[in-house]
Amino acid sequence: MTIHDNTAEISSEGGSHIYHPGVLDVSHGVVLYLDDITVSFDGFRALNKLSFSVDAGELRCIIGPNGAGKTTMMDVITGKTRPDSGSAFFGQTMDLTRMTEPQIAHAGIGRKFQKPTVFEQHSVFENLELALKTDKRIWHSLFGKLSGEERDSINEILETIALQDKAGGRAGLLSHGQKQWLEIGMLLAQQPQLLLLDEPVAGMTDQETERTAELLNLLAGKHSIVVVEHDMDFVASIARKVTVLHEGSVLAEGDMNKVQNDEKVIEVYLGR
Amino acid sequence: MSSRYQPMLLRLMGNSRWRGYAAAIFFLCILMPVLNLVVPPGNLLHVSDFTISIGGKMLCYAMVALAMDLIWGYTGILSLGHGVFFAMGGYAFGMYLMRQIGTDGSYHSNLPDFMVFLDWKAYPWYWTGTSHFLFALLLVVLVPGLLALVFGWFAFRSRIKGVYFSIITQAMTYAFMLLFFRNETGFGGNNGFTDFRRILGIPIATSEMRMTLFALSGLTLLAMLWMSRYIVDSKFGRVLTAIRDAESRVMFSGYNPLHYKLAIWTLSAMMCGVAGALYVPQVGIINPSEMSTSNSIEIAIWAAVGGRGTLIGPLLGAGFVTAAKSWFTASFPEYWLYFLGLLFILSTLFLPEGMIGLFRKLMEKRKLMGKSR
Amino acid sequence: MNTRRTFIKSVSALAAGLALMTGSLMAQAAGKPPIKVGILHSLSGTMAISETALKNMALMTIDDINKHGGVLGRKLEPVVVDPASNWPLFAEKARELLAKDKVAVVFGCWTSVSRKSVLPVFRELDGLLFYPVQYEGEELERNVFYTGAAPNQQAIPAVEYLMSKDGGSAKRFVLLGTDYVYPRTTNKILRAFLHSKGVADSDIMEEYTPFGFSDYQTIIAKIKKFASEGKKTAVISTINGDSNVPFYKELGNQGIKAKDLPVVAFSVGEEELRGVDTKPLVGQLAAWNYFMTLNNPVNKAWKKEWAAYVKKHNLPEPALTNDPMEATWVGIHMWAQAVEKAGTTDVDKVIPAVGGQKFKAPDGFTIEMDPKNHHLHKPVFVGEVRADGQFNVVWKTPGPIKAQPWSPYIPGNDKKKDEPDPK
Amino acid sequence: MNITKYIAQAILVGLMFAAGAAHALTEQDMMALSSGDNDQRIAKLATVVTAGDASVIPFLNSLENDEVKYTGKKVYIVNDKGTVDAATGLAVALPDDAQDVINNNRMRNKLDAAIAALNLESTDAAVRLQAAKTLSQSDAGESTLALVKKAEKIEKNPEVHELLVEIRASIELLSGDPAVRMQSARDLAGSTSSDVKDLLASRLLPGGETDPDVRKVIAAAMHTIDKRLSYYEAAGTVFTGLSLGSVLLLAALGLAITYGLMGVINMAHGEMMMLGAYATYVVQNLFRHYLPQWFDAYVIVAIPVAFVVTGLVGIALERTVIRHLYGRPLETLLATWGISLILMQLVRTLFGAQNVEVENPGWMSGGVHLASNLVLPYNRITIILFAFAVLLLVWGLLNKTRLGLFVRAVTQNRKMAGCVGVNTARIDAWAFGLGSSIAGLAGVALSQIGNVGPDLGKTYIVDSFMVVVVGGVGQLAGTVYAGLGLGIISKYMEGFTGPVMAKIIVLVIIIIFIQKRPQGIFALKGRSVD
Repeated sequence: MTIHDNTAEISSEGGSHIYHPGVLDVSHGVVLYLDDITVSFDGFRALNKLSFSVDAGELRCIIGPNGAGKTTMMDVITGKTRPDSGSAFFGQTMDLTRMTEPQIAHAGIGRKFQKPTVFEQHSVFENLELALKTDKRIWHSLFGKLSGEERDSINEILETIALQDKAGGRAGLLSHGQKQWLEIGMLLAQQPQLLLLDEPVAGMTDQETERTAELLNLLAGKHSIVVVEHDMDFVASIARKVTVLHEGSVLAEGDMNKVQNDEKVIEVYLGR
Repeated sequence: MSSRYQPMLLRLMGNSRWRGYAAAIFFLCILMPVLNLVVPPGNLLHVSDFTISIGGKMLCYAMVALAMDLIWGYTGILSLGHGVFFAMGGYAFGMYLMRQIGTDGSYHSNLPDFMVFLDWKAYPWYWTGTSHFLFALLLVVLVPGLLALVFGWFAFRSRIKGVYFSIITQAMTYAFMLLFFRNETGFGGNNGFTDFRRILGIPIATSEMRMTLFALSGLTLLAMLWMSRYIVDSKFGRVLTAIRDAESRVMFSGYNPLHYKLAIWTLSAMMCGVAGALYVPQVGIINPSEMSTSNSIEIAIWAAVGGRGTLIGPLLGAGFVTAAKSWFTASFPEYWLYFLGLLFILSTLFLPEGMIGLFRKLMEKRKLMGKSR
Repeated sequence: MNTRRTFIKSVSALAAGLALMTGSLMAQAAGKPPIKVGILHSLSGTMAISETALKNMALMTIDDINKHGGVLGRKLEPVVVDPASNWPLFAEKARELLAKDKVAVVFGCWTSVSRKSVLPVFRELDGLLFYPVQYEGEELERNVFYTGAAPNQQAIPAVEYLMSKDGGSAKRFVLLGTDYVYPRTTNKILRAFLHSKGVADSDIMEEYTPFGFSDYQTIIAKIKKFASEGKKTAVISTINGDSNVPFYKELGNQGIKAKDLPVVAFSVGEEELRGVDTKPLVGQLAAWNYFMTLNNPVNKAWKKEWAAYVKKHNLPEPALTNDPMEATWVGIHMWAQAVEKAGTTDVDKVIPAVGGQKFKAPDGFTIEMDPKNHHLHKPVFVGEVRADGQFNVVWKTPGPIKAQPWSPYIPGNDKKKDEPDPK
Repeated sequence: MNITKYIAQAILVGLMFAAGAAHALTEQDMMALSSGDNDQRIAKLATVVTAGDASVIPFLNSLENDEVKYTGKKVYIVNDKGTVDAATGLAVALPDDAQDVINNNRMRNKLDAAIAALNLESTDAAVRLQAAKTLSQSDAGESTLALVKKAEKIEKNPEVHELLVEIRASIELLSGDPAVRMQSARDLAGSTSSDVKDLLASRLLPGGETDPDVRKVIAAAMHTIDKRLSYYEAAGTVFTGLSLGSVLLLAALGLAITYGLMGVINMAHGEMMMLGAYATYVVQNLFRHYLPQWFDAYVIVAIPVAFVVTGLVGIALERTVIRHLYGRPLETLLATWGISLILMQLVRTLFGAQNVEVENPGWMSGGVHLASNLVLPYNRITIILFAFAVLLLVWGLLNKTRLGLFVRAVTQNRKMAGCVGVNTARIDAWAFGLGSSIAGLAGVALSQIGNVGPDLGKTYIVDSFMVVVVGGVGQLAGTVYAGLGLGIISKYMEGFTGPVMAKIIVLVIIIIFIQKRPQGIFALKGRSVD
């Protein structure tokens, strides 16, 4: 009951001491914990008692046929969709089902959309600046100045995503792959504990895909990463552990080999 | 006129545009009064009272256009309720002006005439304190600001955006118009407020007062412009544009769009309030037709015609449309609505970036031509 | 400084000289320069419905005066502007007429709010306005002449008629109006008047509807209920323009006839009934200072002139005349007479000359501008609507009556002077 | 053929009466009825009625119809058939100095009552019924009592008889005999007429009934009637709500297609209705000029005309302007606003700024008389039915035709629809045209209850958007519930708060409702695509 009251407070203004944004308790080694989540739309169950967890520092791939509930799961984690039942915890303490999107983002979950969404009218640098982990309240935005440190970390990210040359150019003019990287860069700038990537290589050239795989491998370990992807080669090239979703719940889980040889998985997904 | 301003306009596109812009308004505020008050009528350079009063009106419209641009051009929220905020500011200051009439009204009562004919014996509670100039000024920003804050909080919290938002702001506008048309509401019903006599005890119907108000409007516009420029150039402004272009990304970046939208929405409403307050003493009347839905839509077209997402564009748009209206209603009254209608259609179809965009394109063309030569 | 001033002076002198020269040249070419006259009526927007006709009538009157030699040997030149039913624009256009076009007089405005919004401009620039529409009174401005009726020249006689035996001996009244200043003030005056006749507040129902209101079902049900309390009931309607049609249509469809529940209207005239299916209205009443059906030679001649004008200028037919048009016609003529009398168009000299002017009006009387209170003495007629949209006059005052802009039925007005405050 | 027969009969009867008139009324009588002081005319009329001679009816009818003129000595009847001398029935020329007889409402009331009383003896039951109705609604007066009593005794038709009892009792309520008054009050308790209630109430006022026992009975009778009337009143509120609701529904149905399905923010929707109303006007005028005998049918013809005209305008607009703006809703809003301004001005140019006259056809004037305080006007009933017919049409078009299938396909997934061979551009045009056509139909309906003028559309645009939004965008059923619901709520509120506050309150309720349920009554829950 007390928890309830506190969470109510947090949703009105992100300032409770227990759930202070950014203070992530991963003492049990689990960064994301979904339990018994159900979401239905007009009778259709998009998620059906879904339970699974991600460990700190893990790179997890999620696969599944269309309509398996991948995007809905992402929506639940980022607070865009509220589950009908079940719980979702970020670390030990943060109840995602009771937080707003900005609070969740602030707490350290970054999300990349299926379609690359960057701020097209802004420069690449500004995109990263906007994403940078800092005080994101109005007052600071109005009167705050970019510190040297922050500038350095932006430049660092620019290097990581290989867009140093484009820093001053409008993001809208980037190629599709570059936009995807910029978006990943923006996630990095948020310094998230957990990165959610929705089809990061969709529409990329082979070369770009390769480069993205490299990038993710580089990031794994520093961050916990969840990747939703269709491209099996890509998944194979990065995945340590794969979760297969089907009809809103987990069908199988394990390393790539195990999953690929799973009878059920072959039947519903790979077998087709 | 236009030929004289053409080079300046072009210059405004360049780096020094801000200084040039500020200078132009400042110049206008000083020069016009001088030309009006010092130069005798009949002289070629004399600026007539009539021109001044139209000019003052345009300056107020320009403020509204600027406010609309902040919320629509930069944040992507099309409000069809800015007419209400404008009128609210006007009414707030109008209450003070009504109080200043004192006992000079038709009934020589210290109540406004419309309250006398409603048989009211005293001012209703919401008129409390309106006889104080400073309090009235406070109301001018607070009333529209508060209305915007409450309305915006509910709307933005429920994630109402895009066209939905526009439509419910229109519903709000309509409701307020009906409310203010009612005589029992206590704001003079259809007639609204008029027949003002004084501000701060000084008679209002004099050239000097008109000039003062004109200059004040110019300076206020300048201040608003400066403020808007600061906002737009700050990170706050970049967040606004980001909200316009990809709101969910902004959210997932850890910003709370609700707060940002609410802030700019409220500020925009307050700017309208100030514009309304300056407008009322200059035109001499405020009544509920200022709240009609078509007025609010016309405000949007000022911004669209001038160029959304630029600061100078809306000012040009407001000036252009108002001037065109003045000219048409005098020369070809039947064709005004055709013109306005076409303006709506053509500017949305062919001028997505408005007049400013057109100027830019012309400039680029000229540059290219220059290079090729 | 000095040199500059002299420079400006000499420049302006030169300019003035030039202007004089060109002016005199023109005068030689076309007689004396014309006198500019402003016409300030909405030609677009909601009020265009009523005001366009007044603009046309003003133009015809000016034509008429010019045909008879103009004023002071000069022609009148109309300057028509369109304030587009927009009240702030009325003030702006009034300023334009007075300051820019320098007109000698303005004929215009319809709604009270438009008049109120131009008042400060006329006061400031010392202009002259002739206002041709019946209105709520409670106003007396040095710069305005009111050629329409004050409440005692329209509303009160009409109610007296309703209370008479022929009018149906009404004992209970519904005051129904559009929510703006004219109905509000008129009803306030009527309520006080009814009190003075011993009608209690419980026998008066007051209702207002917004502009353009069109769904009268509920209100008529309410009126019906109010009317079934044992006393003969009448409706006094100050419903404005547009809303009248749905109101009367609903009355008709509900089976309410004029003889059961008479409605007397102050804003329904010939022009308003154009475009109306008049069948459901037959027998309903209106009170005016002029009806087109008035049978007298002046009216006949005037109607003929208007019909010819309508034909010539291709205006909507049939050519109808109504009360405000008559007031416009009378007003412009009276101004012209006053200018002749004063020998100048100078406002300060014309104002005293207007008072006491007499004119043979189409209402069948030689009516007079009150020497003091800027209002016309007018006869009052009550008419019943006929199936053809015209009115049968069923009652009239013996002669013109003097206007009481400050209604004696409003407390405090007894102390008011019956003339405007001097400048 | 029947009509000509009737006319012939009428003329024949008219002639007979005209001949008889000379015997029933002397020239002096006619003069006394036509000219002079109204009090004297009414007194004369009373004596004529008391005499009870039905042969005076034609002359009274002529008086009532303003056909009578008089000079110093003679009385004339002037109508389409020419001028006759009223006393002799012979055709004569009308002298120049002939004056109109002017009947005011009081006089007309008495004339109606007199004619009705005399008609009670008619052999035609329909005439007697009409007469009884008229008499019950007018101020019958002592002079008719004898006729009424006589008729009451011999009347067999129960409906007429009931009315006659009421009329007789109404007159006798003023009788000198308390017992008679008591009996009439009892007789009147069965009435459902507010006129009777009015009469009873008047007897309870000071100067009315003095006998305490009779007062008691009158009060009880009044109470009974009042109670009965209050039920009808409640029914009336529901009906007016339904009527407003059906208007809102009609106004919103077209928008449910253009906005709800296609996502076009059509601010010119109101102007489409306006065009529909003007189309009705034009059709009406054509009928008046060319087919006056079929005038009553003009509305029926106006329906397809308006449908086609507005549909074509809609298609033209879609092709020229709107198709460039798909996916840019805010721009669409502005552009269509521009269109609306142009259409309004265009109508002003073509038809003038004034409102135009649209007359209800005969069958839409008047109403069903359920009780004296519950009359359901035919035009409102027709519009309620029409609204549901249009609803059925839209539903059918969308769900039962290929066009509907395509429209739904295109609006749900434009690309996919294009891929499977649907000509999306054409479907867009058709769909927009259909939405406009429906608006045009709404215009036909609106022309029958309100003003037809260039501003007609502007009064409905906010309302129609509210209905669609509250109902849930893309939800036909939602639109129906929202339209009818808002109508009934508005009318219910109006009873307490007056029309303006009712409207404001409804708008505020809507705004709050949208905050709570941004997707409307019938929210389509689903994975929203950002």
